[in-house]
Amino acid sequence: MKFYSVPIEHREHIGGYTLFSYRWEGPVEPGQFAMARFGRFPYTLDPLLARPLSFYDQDGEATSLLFEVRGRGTALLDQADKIEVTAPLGRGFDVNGIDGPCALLGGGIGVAPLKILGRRLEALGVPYDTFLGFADAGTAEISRDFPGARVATMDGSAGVRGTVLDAAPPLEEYAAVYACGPNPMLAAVKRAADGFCQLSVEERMGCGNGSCNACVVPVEGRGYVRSCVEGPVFEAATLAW
Amino acid sequence: MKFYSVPIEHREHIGGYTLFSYRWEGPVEPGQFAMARFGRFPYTLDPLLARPLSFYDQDGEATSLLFEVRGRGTALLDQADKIEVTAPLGRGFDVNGIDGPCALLGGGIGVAPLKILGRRLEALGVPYDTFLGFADAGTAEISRDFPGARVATMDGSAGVRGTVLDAAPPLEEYAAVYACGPNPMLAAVKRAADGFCQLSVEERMGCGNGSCNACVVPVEGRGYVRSCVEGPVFEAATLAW
Amino acid sequence: MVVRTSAELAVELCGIPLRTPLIPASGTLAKEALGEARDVYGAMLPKTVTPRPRQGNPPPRVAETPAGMINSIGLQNPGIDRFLEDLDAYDLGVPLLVSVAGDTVAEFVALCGRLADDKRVSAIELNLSCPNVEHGGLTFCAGPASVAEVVAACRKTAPDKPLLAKLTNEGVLGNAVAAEEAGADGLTLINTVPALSVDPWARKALPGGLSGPAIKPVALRAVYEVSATVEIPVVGCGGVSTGTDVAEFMLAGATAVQVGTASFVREPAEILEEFAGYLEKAGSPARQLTGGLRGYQGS
Amino acid sequence: MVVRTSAELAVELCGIPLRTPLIPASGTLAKEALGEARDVYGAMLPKTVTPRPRQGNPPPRVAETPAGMINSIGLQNPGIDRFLEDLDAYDLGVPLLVSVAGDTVAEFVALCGRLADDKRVSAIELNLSCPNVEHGGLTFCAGPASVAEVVAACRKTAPDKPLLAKLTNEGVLGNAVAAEEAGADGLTLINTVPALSVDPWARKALPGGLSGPAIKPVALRAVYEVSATVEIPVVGCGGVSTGTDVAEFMLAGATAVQVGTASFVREPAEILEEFAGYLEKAGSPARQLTGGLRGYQGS
Ligand SMILES: Cc1cc2nc3c(=O)[nH]c(=O)nc-3n(C[C@H](O)[C@H](O)[C@H](O)COP(=O)(O)OP(=O)(O)OC[C@H]3O[C@@H](n4cnc5c(N)ncnc54)[C@H](O)[C@@H]3O)c2cc1C
Ligand SMILES: Cc1cc2nc3c(=O)[nH]c(=O)nc-3n(C[C@H](O)[C@H](O)[C@H](O)COP(=O)(O)OP(=O)(O)OC[C@H]3O[C@@H](n4cnc5c(N)ncnc54)[C@H](O)[C@@H]3O)c2cc1C
Ligand SMILES: Cc1cc2nc3c(=O)[nH]c(=O)nc-3n(C[C@H](O)[C@H](O)[C@H](O)COP(=O)(O)O)c2cc1C
Ligand SMILES: Cc1cc2nc3c(=O)[nH]c(=O)nc-3n(C[C@H](O)[C@H](O)[C@H](O)COP(=O)(O)O)c2cc1C
Ligand code: FES
Ligand code: FES
Repeated sequence: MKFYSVPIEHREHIGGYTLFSYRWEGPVEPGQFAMARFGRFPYTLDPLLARPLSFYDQDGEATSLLFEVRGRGTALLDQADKIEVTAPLGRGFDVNGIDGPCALLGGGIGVAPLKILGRRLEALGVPYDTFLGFADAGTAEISRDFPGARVATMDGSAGVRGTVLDAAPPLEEYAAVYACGPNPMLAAVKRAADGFCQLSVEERMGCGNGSCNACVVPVEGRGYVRSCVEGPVFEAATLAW
Repeated sequence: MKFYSVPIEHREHIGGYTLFSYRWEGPVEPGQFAMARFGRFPYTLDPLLARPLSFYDQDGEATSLLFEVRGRGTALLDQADKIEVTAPLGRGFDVNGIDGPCALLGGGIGVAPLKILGRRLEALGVPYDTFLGFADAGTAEISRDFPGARVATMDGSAGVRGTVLDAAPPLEEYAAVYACGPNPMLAAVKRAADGFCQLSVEERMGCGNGSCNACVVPVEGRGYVRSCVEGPVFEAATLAW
Repeated sequence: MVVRTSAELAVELCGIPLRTPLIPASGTLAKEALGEARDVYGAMLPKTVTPRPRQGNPPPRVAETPAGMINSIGLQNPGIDRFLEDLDAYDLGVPLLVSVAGDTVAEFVALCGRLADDKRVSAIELNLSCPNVEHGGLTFCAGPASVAEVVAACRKTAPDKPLLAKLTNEGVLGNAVAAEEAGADGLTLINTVPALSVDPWARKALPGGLSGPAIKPVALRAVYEVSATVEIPVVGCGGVSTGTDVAEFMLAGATAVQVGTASFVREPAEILEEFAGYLEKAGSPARQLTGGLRGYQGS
Repeated sequence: MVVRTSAELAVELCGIPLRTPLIPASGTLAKEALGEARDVYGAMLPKTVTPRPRQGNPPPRVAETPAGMINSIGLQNPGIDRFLEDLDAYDLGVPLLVSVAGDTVAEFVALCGRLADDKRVSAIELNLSCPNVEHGGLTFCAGPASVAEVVAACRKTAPDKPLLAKLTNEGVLGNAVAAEEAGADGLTLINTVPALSVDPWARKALPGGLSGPAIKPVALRAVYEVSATVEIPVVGCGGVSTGTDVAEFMLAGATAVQVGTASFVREPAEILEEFAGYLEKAGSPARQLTGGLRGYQGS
């Protein structure tokens, strides 16, 4: 896999997350991701693999990523002045032919791909509502980057108390539902939505380009399918969850 | 082994070598070394081990190391803002009871322990002459840090043409001979000196504190002896070379 | 990055000319990622194929370890029928090797039968070693007897196709000799090393095969010892990540070298470029490196 | 750095109470470096001793590999006589284990005879696995039969000393069962993994044993599979470098854990401190970790 070395131009810590950007002009589809590494091989061999991160935003000049430090991979990225990233990978959200209002649902760091998705919908003139769920007011801070978003927190310290679905009206009202977050949340969204519904799944990845068969999700009638090439965004109905 | 994290306060490239210093007050004996690592474990696992470097100088406040980039270990050290080092290790040069003039001979990066040795001899009021051998005028630049040193280069581009021994008078003139450099040079010094002669040897090290038995040199009548605890400085006569 | 291939880089493996000694390790380069394989590899080698489709193991299928990764994919593949339908997608204008695995000797034979007369296939790699798919609790390379049995049977079925036996590290010397005697034309050493990753917080473990730089010295040892013993060529595999790694495997006795895990974290073209740089400095064409160690370092 | 030992850290190995589950791996902690061992280790374990002094292999004796190192020390040691004279230097106020190796069964027996009645010695580790010293080209743990022979003979000679059999990874399950049946009280898994380092510029190679983080997943697999099969306690060894590594080995089935290579690049007290931090967060005393995996991650 080809990696590009890019200097981090801007870095900000918002609530529990890190937002950083580098100069790259795109294009990128909402929901696509990059594999990111702290340094060029073999700068670190622990971890050895790159980490998948969704594109957060792309304004034609700068590209940004938003991430949560979970383990060593993201901890090193959080310290880097320069990172190694791939070109955009995977299949993003399908916004073709959608004209009614859309619902965008994000859980925790699953907000990441919704910013650029909202930007795309605006460009297309498609109205949308954003609903974001977090553990607490701390992590919910990122919602200030989503003007008009309705927020839920599990501990009730910001917005309504409960999950992201508690902040949203019945999903049938929407022509399309787009969601990203932990698998249990995605499963709940799948149950709640009965129309066009797309979910961005998170599976552990080895390569990001279809080569290793690590990142599979079960798809109705097709067995395990690689989420890095056929996803990470899937039609909810096709997922055999 | 215990490592201390120290910020590099000053860094300079002199000829082919890197000189850097960190704040540490000593004490250190001339000829002792530290194990040095680019970052705290597991910052890099390639290389995994720390590298032995002689103490170059110690003025009671700052401690400096001088090194040549040879492979990945030293290349990483050359980039570090902060390094991990151990306390002084090994047995240095024995200057007790020496009153006549001494000869200090360094070959290439083997000049490293001679600076602090000279400082010690000056403090003791023992006169000495310094002879330094290099490949060429480039690497010989470090000799400007050894005022009065006589220099030889293999290509004749600085000082006399030849080895360090070509720059020196017969070694019998000296009460003590101290040398550091590549093994073939040390063997030549051993042959040329017939009095008190101490050599600082360089063997590949695993631990630096006697634990791994990697760094052995053959000693007359005693088989292989660990150079990290019983050396790196040995009486020339005891080495079974 | 495009490295111009040259006479310096070319090698020959079992009579097959390769324009570079690099081959993708089976199971680590997908059709979708062939773009970066162009002009880099001397041959193409897709993921192991089995008689029927396999859906593989449930995720998570990978875990990381220091300088390595563990995988437990479970040989997910579309089965030989579908594989052969799609085979043209692997045409990179270089020889195509096909890796096969069966649950029984008869299955190996059936697979070789399907490939024996396929002009698109330059050689067959017998995956005798995949530690993820168990047959009576053991793999085909659990011992010399079963290695010999499979290899001999495949040899008979595909008399004109070069056969490479791919082995694990455990028992490699005995198995290598058995494979050679049974008629293998070459050996691929090594497959992943059985290993376990433990998540101490979730208290869960992932058993699987270890690959990546961590196993390079183990693979080098296997290549060194086996190539000193057998006459057939050895393809090195395990942790190859840099141009000097390629040289190390060839010096240890390999005729060609496979790249797997490293291709997930760097561009294979970089490895080839580094290797070309090594050859230039070393003043030697690739084909002259094989077995070129001057002896042990210590002596 | 001093970690206060506590009831949380204590474990019991073959009836020997250890105040922490950490033990230095044989051959990786010298008398000269005992300072940093104080208050960290639950037992002391010096380098393997043989009947007569051994001068070991010529240098270079080590080489580095990704996340690991290769050593070829050749069991340099002063021989049992001199070793016993100096034994008091290893007194850290914790149980002392002694590692022995012979060229023949008779030598193993002679060594155990010297230790059988020595009150200073709490247990004997039989180094059946050192890949550097060859006996007819093979090591003592080349197969179950020779493992059983050595262990049974030592068992008879030192009936009252707990005996740990230290094994290599190759063939570990069969050898472990053989050692248990022959009367071993415990097992140490694993010794270094046979490997090779190649210097592509000098064209020289250093064969030896691989240790360090690179082999951790291989050692974890051995501990997991063996401890699920035998009844006697298993001491984990191989790449332990962090507090969570200690937990991983114990969860996989180890009763205690040895630290080797990592002690060259960090202070063992840090590892113990991290482990104590893990125990606190996990809300479990060390002795309750052993074998505490909840099942495979994938299932
Ligand atoms: C398509 C996709 C897009 C993603 N986008 C974002 C994003 O925009 N922002 C963000 O913060 N996170 C995102 N993630 C999750 C992110 O990749 C993980 O948080 C990250 O890999 C954790 O690495 P670590 O080294 O910090 O943690 P580790 O210590 O490696 O692991 C912590 C946890 O992360 C998961 N994990 C470990 N390795 C991998 C791997 N190779 N691939 C995926 N998950 C792994 C495991 O569940 C593990 O328990 C995305 C994941 C996917 C698949
Ligand atoms: C007591 C002592 C004092 C030293 N003092 C200095 C000094 O002041 N300045 C200086 O520049 N160099 C000094 N050296 C040499 C220095 O340690 C090596 O140059 C360095 O380890 C090379 O590491 P590398 O990763 O850059 O190169 P590598 O790529 O690892 O190796 C390049 C060469 O360095 C040698 N080497 C490799 N690993 C080790 C190791 N673990 N220990 C020792 N040598 C190794 C080998 O001969 C190898 O061929 C000293 C060595 C010793 C033993
Ligand atoms: C994700 C993954 C999938 C693999 N699948 C196969 C396979 O299908 N058949 C096979 O023979 N080897 C398979 N292997 C093993 C590799 O071909 C190779 O032998 C091993 O990974 C060591 O090489 P490396 O360290 O360069 O990866 C796989 C390895 C990985 C990492
Ligand atoms: C330098 C060195 C010397 C060793 N000497 C011995 C020895 O004398 N006896 C022995 O049983 N194991 C010896 N070993 C193996 C270790 O005890 C241990 O089994 C192995 O290194 C794996 O653990 P580690 O990865 O924590 O180092 C040695 C290992 C190293 C690195
Ligand atoms: S991450 Fe490798 S196939 Fe998807
Ligand atoms: S370097 Fe380990 S004993 Fe000297």
